Amino acid sequence: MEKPRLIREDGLRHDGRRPDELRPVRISIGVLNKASGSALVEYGGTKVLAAVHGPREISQRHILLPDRAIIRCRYHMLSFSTHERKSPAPSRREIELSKVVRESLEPVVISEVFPRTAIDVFVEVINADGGTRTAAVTAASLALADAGIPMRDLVVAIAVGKVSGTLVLDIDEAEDMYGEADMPVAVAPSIGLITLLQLNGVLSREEFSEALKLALKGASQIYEKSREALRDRYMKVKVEE
Amino acid sequence: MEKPRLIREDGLRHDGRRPDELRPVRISIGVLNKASGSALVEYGGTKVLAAVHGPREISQRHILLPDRAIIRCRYHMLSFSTHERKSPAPSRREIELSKVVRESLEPVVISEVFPRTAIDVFVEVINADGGTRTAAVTAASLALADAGIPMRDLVVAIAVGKVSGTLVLDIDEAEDMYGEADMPVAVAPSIGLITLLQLNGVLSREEFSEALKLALKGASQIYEKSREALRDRYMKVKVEE
Amino acid sequence: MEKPRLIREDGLRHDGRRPDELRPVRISIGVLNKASGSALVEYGGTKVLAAVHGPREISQRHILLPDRAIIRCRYHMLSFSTHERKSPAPSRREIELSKVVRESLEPVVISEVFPRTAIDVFVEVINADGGTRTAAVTAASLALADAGIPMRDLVVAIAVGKVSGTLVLDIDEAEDMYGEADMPVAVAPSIGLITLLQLNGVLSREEFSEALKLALKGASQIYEKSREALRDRYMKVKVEE
Amino acid sequence: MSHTPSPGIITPKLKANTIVNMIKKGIRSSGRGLTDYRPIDVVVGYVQNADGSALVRLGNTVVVAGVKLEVGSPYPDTPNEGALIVNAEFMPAASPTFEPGPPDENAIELARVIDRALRELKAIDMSKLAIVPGRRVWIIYVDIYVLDHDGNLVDASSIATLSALLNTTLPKVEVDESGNVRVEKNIRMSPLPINHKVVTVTVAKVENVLFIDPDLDEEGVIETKLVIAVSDDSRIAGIQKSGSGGLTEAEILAALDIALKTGVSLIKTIESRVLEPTLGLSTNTLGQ
Amino acid sequence: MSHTPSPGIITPKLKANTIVNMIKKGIRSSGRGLTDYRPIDVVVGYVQNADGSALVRLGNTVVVAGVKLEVGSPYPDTPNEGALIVNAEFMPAASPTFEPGPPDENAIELARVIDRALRELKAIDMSKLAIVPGRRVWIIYVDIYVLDHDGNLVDASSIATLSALLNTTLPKVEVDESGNVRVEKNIRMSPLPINHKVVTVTVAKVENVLFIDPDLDEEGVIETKLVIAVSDDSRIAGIQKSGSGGLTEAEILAALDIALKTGVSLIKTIESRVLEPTLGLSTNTLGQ
Amino acid sequence: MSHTPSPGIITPKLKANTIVNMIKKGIRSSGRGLTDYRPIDVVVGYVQNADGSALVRLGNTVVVAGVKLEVGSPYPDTPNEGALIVNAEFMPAASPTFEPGPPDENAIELARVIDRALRELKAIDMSKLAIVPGRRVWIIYVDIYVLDHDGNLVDASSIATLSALLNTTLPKVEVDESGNVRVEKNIRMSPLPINHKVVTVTVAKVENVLFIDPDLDEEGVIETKLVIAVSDDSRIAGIQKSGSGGLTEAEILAALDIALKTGVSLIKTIESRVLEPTLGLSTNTLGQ
Repeated sequence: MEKPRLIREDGLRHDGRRPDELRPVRISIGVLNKASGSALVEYGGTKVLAAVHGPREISQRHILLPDRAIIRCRYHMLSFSTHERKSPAPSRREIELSKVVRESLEPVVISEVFPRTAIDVFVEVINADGGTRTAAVTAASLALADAGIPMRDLVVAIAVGKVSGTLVLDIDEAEDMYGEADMPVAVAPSIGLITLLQLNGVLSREEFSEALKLALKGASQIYEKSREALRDRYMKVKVEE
Repeated sequence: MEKPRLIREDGLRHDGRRPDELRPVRISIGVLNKASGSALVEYGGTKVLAAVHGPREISQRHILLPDRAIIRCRYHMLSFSTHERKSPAPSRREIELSKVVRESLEPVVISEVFPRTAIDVFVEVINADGGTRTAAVTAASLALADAGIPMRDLVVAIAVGKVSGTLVLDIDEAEDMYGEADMPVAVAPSIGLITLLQLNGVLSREEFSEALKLALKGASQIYEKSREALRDRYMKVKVEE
Repeated sequence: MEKPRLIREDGLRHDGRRPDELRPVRISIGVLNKASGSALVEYGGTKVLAAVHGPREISQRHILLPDRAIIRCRYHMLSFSTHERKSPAPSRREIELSKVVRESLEPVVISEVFPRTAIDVFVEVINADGGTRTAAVTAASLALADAGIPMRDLVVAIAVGKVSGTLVLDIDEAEDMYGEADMPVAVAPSIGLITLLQLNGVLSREEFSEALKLALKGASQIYEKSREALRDRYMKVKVEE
Repeated sequence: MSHTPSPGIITPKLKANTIVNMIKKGIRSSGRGLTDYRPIDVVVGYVQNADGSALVRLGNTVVVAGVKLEVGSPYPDTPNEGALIVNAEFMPAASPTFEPGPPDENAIELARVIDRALRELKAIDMSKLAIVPGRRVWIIYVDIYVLDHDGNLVDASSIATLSALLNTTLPKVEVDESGNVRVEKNIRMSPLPINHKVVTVTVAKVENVLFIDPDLDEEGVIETKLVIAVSDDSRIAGIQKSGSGGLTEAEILAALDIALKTGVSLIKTIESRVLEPTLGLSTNTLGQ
Repeated sequence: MSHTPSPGIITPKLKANTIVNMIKKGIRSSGRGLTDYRPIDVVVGYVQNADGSALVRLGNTVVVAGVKLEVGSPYPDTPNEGALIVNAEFMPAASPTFEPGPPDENAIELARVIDRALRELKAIDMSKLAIVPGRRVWIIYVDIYVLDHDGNLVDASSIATLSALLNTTLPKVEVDESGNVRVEKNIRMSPLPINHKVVTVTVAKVENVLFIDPDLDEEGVIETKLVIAVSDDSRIAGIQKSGSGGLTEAEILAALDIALKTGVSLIKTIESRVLEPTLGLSTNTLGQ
Repeated sequence: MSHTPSPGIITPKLKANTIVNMIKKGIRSSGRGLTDYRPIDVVVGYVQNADGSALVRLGNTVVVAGVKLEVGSPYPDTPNEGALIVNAEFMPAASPTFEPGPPDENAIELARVIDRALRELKAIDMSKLAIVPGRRVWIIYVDIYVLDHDGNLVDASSIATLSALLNTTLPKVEVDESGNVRVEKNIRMSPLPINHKVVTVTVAKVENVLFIDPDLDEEGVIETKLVIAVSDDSRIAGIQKSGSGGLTEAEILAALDIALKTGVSLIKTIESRVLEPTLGLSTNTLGQ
């Protein structure tokens, strides 16, 4: 990929978006048959599938906990989801993101209801165009809801970046690769908790607070779309019944 | 290995065999001391050792079954058994053949007699000159018999190939490498069941039925030799007793 | 490293030592907070840390023994401890030395006192300048004592080498690399048992017995220093109490 | 080591009996016959970053296959040809019984069966895939991911593989004077050169009855199955008996006849789905 | 797969309550305040065979970091720059709960957080690390080993990493006419070129109280923590929220202010420890 | 991690006592004395595809060793010499207690002990194994497989290794003007150049009695053993104390004397078996 001009003369971004504009967001819930819950989430060209199995018993009994369900999470990229083919062995990046995505879900799952069980979350990145971990969090949260897991709130996530000196919402791969900073944020809006926060890049104190505000603004739009998708899903299920 | 002329002007094969002729078959039963049963089978230059341990308890209890013994099988090549040295790590080919050999034995082992146990079959390819999986099936079947495992029938196996347009029995490595098709077949002759069938190559419908008949003909010769070897073995044991 | 002149004209070694002279030995006991026992042992530039956890229960129950504690031991080199960076994967050398070090400790640990438990010994080579396995044995033995594990005797170890035709005590890396033989020896002096003996190189029968005597002489010096270090440690602990 | 598998999610005895009895009468759930496939959906170009891709639904079974083209060194014995590498993974999302980790023996067998059929039939014209003859060639990675498992994974994977290959285009390459290769993925020159099309047809056996395209419940009752690769010119391009049972000679020949007939028409169906513009199918979902 | 961790060595309920109550009053064991670090010892040059090294004690936490320089090939997209590879291992010696084996997710996260801070800040001047431009460059391996675990491994590791890098010198290299590189490790030419210094400051949260440098007992009661990388010029060079809880927007901003203030002075402390001759510290022990 | 092994198949107490009592009287099963080997069979050339091979029976212990020669790059510090790589595997066929999988510590120790003896003695003349000096040399892979385990695997493996090396021949090689090497495996030029022959003699200890070649039952009662590599010119080419016990200085010296005496005559036995035509031994079985 060659470096595009990230901020054009008219102040818009290389794909024509305003700095605070999301890419098109598409959400489908309940797309899989054999999983307890599932969701397919797209942020522009990024396409992520999340599936939930459980709560269930597992053979590795020794990792279970007596007073709550454990969450197990795997963030995984299909080999052809990236520009260069990804080798099938788990990368260090995937191992880190599996942890980071799991920890973004822990604060909202009411795990005490299912002691001695595991809730398994499998994230598959089908196509990667920036923001795969944030799309993963949103998809995982919706898959948990689809599986009927009780939750304190939905968690939704979005990244803010700094490109050519400008803070921009929902960066794509070109902006991530050639920009100065990438800051993914996950939030449970109704309970006011930020459950994932990473900064990959360098920001001043002022830039950071501005960036965080921009992320929360974008997240609230994703939140609305997510709730809408859930509403549609449940109504459809009801009608089908 | 350079490509030999596979079918000579006189219609015979590169090693002088007729198209429907087996290589010399040698069978030794009970060759190992510490295994429950064992057999060494040679088809020409191909030499395969099979050993059986069990029925026995194993530490991986969770894979055992309540109503039958499980069969575990490993097809493995010694590093110096092939032209190029084989790396010690299990290859995808070895993993597939372990399954295929196991599934060729499943229909004849009366596994219900030993619930909650494992019957382990270890196949070691000592020298590979074509037909290692078929020699492996024959050897494994004889090792099971030597171990006293009750069986519905012996399973014996042989490959048919298509070389230079001709269907030939018991192909060797040169014929496999430079031929058009390789079709290994395992059969339990007395109960009329084909328990392994693979085709690696392209055949017409007519060629296939002809090839299958040729394989069954070759298998019946291996079957006779196998039963003879078992008879010899048992008589010898009796005499020694 | 370029080959130094190993034995100088004055009969001394490349670093000025006499053939039967040890490098400076430094011993610190109880250097770690979270381990049951620990010791840091230096032979010249070689620096080895040993830590003991246990006796304790472990999750791999099936390897425990009903009548004694098992000893588990890992000899491990930090990646930057050697001239060339050591890859983090366990080398065959590390696997062998883990066994050899464990077997040097087995005869002195009174393991019958703690049936169905594991005593874990972790050896970390921090800097390698020859003699890491012998420093490891001494450190491990002191860490066991520091952990309060009952022992029949301390085990201490030292290597003898043959360089430029001369038998020398406590060889360093240059002497190991360019010398003719390396012979590490571990001994429990009070009970008169040699618990580790390896010879890497070629010796005549006469050279061997001379080398063994030299090793035992060196070991007795290490033994004195070890007991001194233990006395200091216990007195200090008592004073602190 | 391969071992006798535990039955995954056990089909209750009563249900199993019902399934077997219906099959013996030639009837199956949703009314299809013994030699009918379930409905097939194909969405090609599902994955933007792949050089070719297809999402396939076969009933409730969902498979995505993607093709990546990389510049690499040829095998020493075929210096002027491209190379093909086929992998398959059964994703844990697809079934509560699938574990994350490297491919197990079933996934490896599936990939190798599909690989052999393509290879033996010379389905791809490898001689057109040398870039710098003897030195740099196209390596074709076909990666198959099972996303939802409702039975017959081999046929669904073979359909996805053929569709993804038909969807694959070669990017522009430039070779400088010292032989370095530069790929411009944004400029697409030509489709992947295909000599032959091939699919597998899996014929299942229960109590001497043969039928195709078993769903997951049916797989719980079958004794064994024969996977038969069928080429667009009605030849047999590979066979794999799979499962713990056996077949008679007559059953094998009957299975072949079913496969040859079904396979050729299946290839035609796939061709039309791949080449015609997608009607009524959204790339926004898993092809539902 | 990442899974909810089991509590390691469980802090008894009563003790845990005491810790929380004291933190809420702004008091901690050994009398330090909410934004005080435990005593820090730094021994540079601890490992003779490393090209740079440091042993760091942060209270009872002990970490050793070493730098190895190897001649290697550059990354294709930065042909004229050196490369940095950071690894971390939690040694089983350090805690009864650590198992031998390859780094787990916590060690990988730790290494990646430190790696990213160095990389994003361009802390090392990689453009000065080409040996034969386009072909041979210095590969900098930073390996971090946790030897004793009494909490706050990230900050202790980041202090050890910075100290080891400041202790690192480049050996003499000779390049012959055909481009072969010969390294003379015995002759040291110059220190590693450093543009910026950076440390992490970990801010922990329990019941809405923020504090830094949690020890192991305190880690048993905290809900979550924010690891903040702070540069010598007071910028934020990386953030990682870690742990199963969440934070409010206000808490995050407050944590940042604590980190910026503490981090800059911590860097000064490290600089003075590294550059001044070591006083009263023996290399014969683990820095006690 | 190495751990105290579980006793494999436990020798019943009574039988163990009998074995020990007999050894103390200098008597062993089948009437052999303390310094007698069990019968030794050697079949060289057992594996057609190997460049050298031998099947060895030592009593009921069976080991096959094979040599493969590959063209490869020399080690940087010995650019004009071949290289030797020794591996050993204990096959699960050989004992109910052996598990399939990569070599465990016992197999690794065995291979390394044999490797060191060959290497330190310069048993193979590596200087004659360069093909294109500095660039292409012969890599000698010795792979040892234990097929039946009735004790004393090290000595059986060392006999098999020596026999296989003596059976090894170098194929014809052609080097073209650009330095490419072409091997013609069908044309054999000369035997592998051997400087020295070496075998190990394992001396076992139980209650202060020393004896050689323990069988499996005897291994169940011994305290420790000393593996001593002996060269054809009566030198000690390596030692490895193995097992959980210890030995006195006097015991070690006594063991050495036994080994030196036994080893030299063992080498002669092997030479005669390898060089003379095989009498009465069939390659059709495992050497019985």
